[in-house]
Amino acid sequence: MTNNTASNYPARILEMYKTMTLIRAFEEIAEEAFDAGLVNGSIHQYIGEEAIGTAVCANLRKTDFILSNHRGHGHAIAKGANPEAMMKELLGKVGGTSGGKGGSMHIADFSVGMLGANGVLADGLTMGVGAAQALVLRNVDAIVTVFVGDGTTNRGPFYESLNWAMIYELPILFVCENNTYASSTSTRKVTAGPGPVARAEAFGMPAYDVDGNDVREVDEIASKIITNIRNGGGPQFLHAKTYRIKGHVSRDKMLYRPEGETEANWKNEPISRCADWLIKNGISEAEINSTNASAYKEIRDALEAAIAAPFPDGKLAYKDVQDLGNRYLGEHS
Amino acid sequence: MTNNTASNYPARILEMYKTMTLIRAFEEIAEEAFDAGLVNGSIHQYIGEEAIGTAVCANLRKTDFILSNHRGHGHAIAKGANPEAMMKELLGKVGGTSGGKGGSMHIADFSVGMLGANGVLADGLTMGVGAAQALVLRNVDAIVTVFVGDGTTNRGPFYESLNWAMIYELPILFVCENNTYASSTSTRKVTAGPGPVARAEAFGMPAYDVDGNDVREVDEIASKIITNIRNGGGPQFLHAKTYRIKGHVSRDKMLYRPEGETEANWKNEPISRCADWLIKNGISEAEINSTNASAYKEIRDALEAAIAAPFPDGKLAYKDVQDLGNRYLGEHS
Amino acid sequence: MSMITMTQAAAVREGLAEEMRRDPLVWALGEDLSTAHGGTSADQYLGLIDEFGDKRIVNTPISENTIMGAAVGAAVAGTRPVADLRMADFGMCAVDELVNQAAKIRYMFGGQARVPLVVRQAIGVRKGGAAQHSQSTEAWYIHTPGLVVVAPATASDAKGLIKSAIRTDDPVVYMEHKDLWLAEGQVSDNPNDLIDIGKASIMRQGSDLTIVSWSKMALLSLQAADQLKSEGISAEIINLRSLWPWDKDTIYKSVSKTGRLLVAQESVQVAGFGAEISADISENLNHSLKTYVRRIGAPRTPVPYSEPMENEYRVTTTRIIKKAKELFSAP
Amino acid sequence: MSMITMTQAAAVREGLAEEMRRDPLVWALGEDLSTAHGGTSADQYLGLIDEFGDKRIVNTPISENTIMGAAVGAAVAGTRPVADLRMADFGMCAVDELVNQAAKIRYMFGGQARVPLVVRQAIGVRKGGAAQHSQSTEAWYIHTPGLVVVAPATASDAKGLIKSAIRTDDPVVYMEHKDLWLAEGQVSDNPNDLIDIGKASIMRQGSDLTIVSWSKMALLSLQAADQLKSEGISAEIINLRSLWPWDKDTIYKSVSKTGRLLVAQESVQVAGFGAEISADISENLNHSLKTYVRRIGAPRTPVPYSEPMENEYRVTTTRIIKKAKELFSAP
Ligand SMILES: Cc1ncc(C[n+]2csc(CCOP(=O)(O)OP(=O)(O)O)c2C)c(N)n1
Ligand SMILES: Cc1ncc(C[n+]2csc(CCOP(=O)(O)OP(=O)(O)O)c2C)c(N)n1
Ligand SMILES: [Mg+2]
Ligand SMILES: [Mg+2]
Repeated sequence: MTNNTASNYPARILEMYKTMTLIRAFEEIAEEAFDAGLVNGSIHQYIGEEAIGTAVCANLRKTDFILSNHRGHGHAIAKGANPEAMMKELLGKVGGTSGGKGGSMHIADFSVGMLGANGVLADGLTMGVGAAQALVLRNVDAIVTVFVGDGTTNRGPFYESLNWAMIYELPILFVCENNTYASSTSTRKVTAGPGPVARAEAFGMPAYDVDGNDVREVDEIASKIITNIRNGGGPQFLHAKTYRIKGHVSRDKMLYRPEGETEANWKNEPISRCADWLIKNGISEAEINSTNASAYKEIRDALEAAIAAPFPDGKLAYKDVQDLGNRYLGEHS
Repeated sequence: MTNNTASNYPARILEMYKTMTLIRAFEEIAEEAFDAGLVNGSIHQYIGEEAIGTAVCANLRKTDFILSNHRGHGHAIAKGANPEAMMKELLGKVGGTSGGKGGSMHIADFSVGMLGANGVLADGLTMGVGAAQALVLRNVDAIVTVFVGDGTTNRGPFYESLNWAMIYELPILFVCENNTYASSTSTRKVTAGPGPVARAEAFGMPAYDVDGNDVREVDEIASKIITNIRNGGGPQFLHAKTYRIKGHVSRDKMLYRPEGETEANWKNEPISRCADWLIKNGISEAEINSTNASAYKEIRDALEAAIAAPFPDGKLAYKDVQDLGNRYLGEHS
Repeated sequence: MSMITMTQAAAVREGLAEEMRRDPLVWALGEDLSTAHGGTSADQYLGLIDEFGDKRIVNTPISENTIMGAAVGAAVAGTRPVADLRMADFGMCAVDELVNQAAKIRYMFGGQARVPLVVRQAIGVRKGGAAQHSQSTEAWYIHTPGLVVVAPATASDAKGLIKSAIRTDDPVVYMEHKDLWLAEGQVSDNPNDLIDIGKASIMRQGSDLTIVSWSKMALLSLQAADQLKSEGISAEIINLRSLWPWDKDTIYKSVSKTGRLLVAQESVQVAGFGAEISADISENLNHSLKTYVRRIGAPRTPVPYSEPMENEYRVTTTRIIKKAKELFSAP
Repeated sequence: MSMITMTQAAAVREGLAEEMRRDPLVWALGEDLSTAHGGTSADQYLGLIDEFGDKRIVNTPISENTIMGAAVGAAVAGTRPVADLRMADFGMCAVDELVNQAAKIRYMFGGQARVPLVVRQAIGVRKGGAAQHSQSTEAWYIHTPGLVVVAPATASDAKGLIKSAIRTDDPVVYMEHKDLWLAEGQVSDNPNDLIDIGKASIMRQGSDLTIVSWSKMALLSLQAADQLKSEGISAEIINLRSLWPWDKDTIYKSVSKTGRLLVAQESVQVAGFGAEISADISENLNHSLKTYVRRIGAPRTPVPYSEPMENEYRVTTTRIIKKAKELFSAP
């Protein structure tokens, strides 16, 4: 468990600061790439929510699995996926995490336990409980974490998965990222009752609220409940309150937002909050600045590399479909 | 609201006794018909659960809607569907509630607000909230009741519907009939947490437990909460504990049941409990006996009539598919 | 009456608004319907909530099963809902309610009820949409008894068909093309102009070859006809618009004339709707065919993301032309 | 090795048990799997929980989305699940997880993962099953890139195919026929006897006509062949077994020989798999055909309940015979 009085604690938080900054840089530079017409599809940014994925994954091992959703860049980076390969994926280039087959919504890196972003809401949950079941069956000492948006807690599979996790006592953590919006809809208006924590508790699942913009708070609770899961404590639920600073998707003009809301929330965003704390706790401003600079440099280089990388051969479209019946894919001549 | 000290209260309960007995007779005689090979499909019996549908529907008006599930005979009779037409439906005869097109799992009688049994679990719930929405839109002073089994509370659409009902403040009653089984599975083993009431409450929905084998208790609470719904109180949830005395389906040999369980539960079945109370409260045994006799006679006559009724013309298979494209149904020549 | 230029998204919106004005029982439900720029960037519902209020333009939670199921229940209970699942890909989350309930209720209840609803589910490859945002599933619903399936190609189709879909008592799967939401076209402003479901439109008369297609492929086929013309081939282009029922009269007539048929579809070719048309024409028009029916469609692979693969995957005008010419080489 | 008589349900059970013995990563999940006589009356899992325990024979809640989704997740995470949705009708509740996830994961993640799972979804008209318990949806999954689809007709098929389905790394939709669960047949007791997916079986050699079918219709076609024989028509009966991929080599060879093809399917004929076979044969074997390909299948109506209507609806041996004879009249 995190010991926040230990002497290396600021260093631990600085590590998380680095990850958060890397994610932020990735999202900002991906947006530039999108605006420049380099991204074939669209992107969903994680800006303002970095603390959650970062602090949760800081408590996971490489052998643990995560399942993500459409807003998956931050989860992937936090779990250790390579940002350059991710940027190549966004640009549909050779060397992309999925070889250019998937794009932003289908980033996965199985080598670090990132089992995939997902374009269909809530499917990460049902697959997540299955992955946890596989770990149990294979007797592997690892756990699964599933990230789910607040809007998605109104889809049926969310509930089925919580029930399922409980009855089979699976080693799984559900992290609900409550950024107050589902696309253009304020989730409060379409979500009955006290909210996600109460819903999880209705299945007898231990559930916790956390300030998702405070990386240290998320770290502390994640550390505690993940240890608990590893020790056989069964499924746990973490409800992290945050705010989606950017539009839902790269094309979104956010006409539905009350004026001033975004600005107000910028004041609460996790990275500067973390920087403030670090500076108060012995990390120099210079170190912060150099962290920032190297994060942005890393991602700019990644974008350069992605731009320089070749496009895959179009004929790769016929690869990796399935083993059986490959003769009959009906290739265009 | 029910006034159980009113002088006509025993008469009210006697009415319910009549309905319960009619349902029981229907289920027993339908089983005979099934065993005699007269029923083309299979049947799901409501034996032991009659008090729930009876008392709930006793508090509904003809203009109110109910939506049922696969175990729908009791709900249909309680809502006022004609048992003879139902028996004809089971036998696939002319004059059946659905003209022989549907059979046991698709009994419906729109003329009395019975919007249908259903072969797919949980679909009555999502359709139910939509029907309630239609009533609101049409400004009709009526409510919707949906019956759902305990096993079905683990399907996602159950939750979606509860959330939906709450956010649109619909005039709807959910009745969960907890007969402890889902087919051959003991639902306790696959249902996490405290159960259906806690799940409903997690959406902020008022939810009540009731002894589903006590017709008076069900009547009392149904009366209260249905009045509440009519007065704009929004959705409510009733969790009725009962027991499925028969097998899941007419073919079921119940090999999975602990010995003695059925017998023990027979002692608690609602009809004899109701008869005992009636006799203690001024209804003569003779009246009870004649009620029983006339119920069984009515259903025996219904079966006779169903046997005597002709089969529909096979070519009716091509009727009532849709309006558009009728030329191209591809009739067998 | 006059013709107005507008996008297809606006054309559907106009059609819906006209029907909502005409009939207070018509209403719409789906995710992000009530916000400007909500859900998709096409503004299919822009402003409707201001005119009709939140009881008739219903912004729903992310609950596909219930969006579809509630629409069925509301249809059975006397209203005429338009349920928007936004994309056919998400429509997969509500196949049960559509196929097991909407399609069957009238039948299995012996005609006691009707299910007058429209399900909007956009189809088609969207640039960079990849595997889960670019699927075309019309063949599934054509295969499902009880359902009507339409797929507009032009803004005029879009408006006329949504209006007819709303007015029919049958459940209609209304499949727009995501790539055409912002395509402009001429649309009648007469609220009584409908397009009959089941009636194809002949976009171009021709004598050597019939190309039957729908949705975006009808527009590509029209382009192909231009090129073919310059090469001396006169192609008749038929935009089906309605996929079930489909306009056999018009197609039989055309094929009887040309003797050659190519079906151009954007969806996966294997077991796609083109197979049905091909089989049907073989069965019913064999004597008129100068050569066997050809099909073109997507390969049997998921939709890839990266542009070169996406281009490899797509059915293009060039590929349609190439396939069309095959009908003029040895059978 | 010897042949043993058993029901198809038992044959699948044996096949599953053998694979579970061979590979500890194979497991099964679904509703009512752990109880004697659970779920259906066919006892498809009878006794397996005693041998393999409740971690490998997993009785699930009624949660179709999660049965399917968990199977996908567990397959990706290194196990080989067999998910039983019991009937294709209930499988409609899990189309999303099957089509959007299982079928695409390998592809959209660029080959990083495989999804070795089997989904059991029984098809076919069950006596009195009516609209929601008698559907055959194989055409949908054949149309879906990434999926393999098999449909056994005999007990031997049933065992050999479940074993191959479990061993392949592709997701396989395994579609038993409800009416055949209790049909008996000869089955090998050799655990190494598999049936290759993609290989059809020629049930009867013939020279005048090829009848291609699958599942229960293969058995009816065989009956039809007897009758046709007595009328002087020699029909070759091909039991496809595997619907995707289908054994084009065998069928092309047969049709090249007979020059006549009838496809007999139990599912709805419109946009059914028969349409694909018909279109494909027209495209590839047109020169060998003495007459155009015929299809027989169910009408485009939901399945009715009452016996006379059900009989009207069914594809029967008599109807197959009648259709087969059409291939010998003009043209
Ligand atoms: C099943 C399904 N329905 C709808 C969509 C379209 N969609 C994509 S993201 C989104 C909003 C998700 O909101 P939330 O769960 O709160 O996640 P957030 O985007 O806020 O991170 C919607 C409606 C989808 N991808 N899948
Ligand atoms: C979606 C779906 N899954 C599975 C089934 C098969 N099935 C029919 S009834 C039943 C059990 C239902 O249990 P419960 O909800 O408790 O109702 P009960 O039968 O006890 O009244 C099952 C699994 C079905 N009809 N629909
Ligand atoms: Mg959100
Ligand atoms: Mg039950």
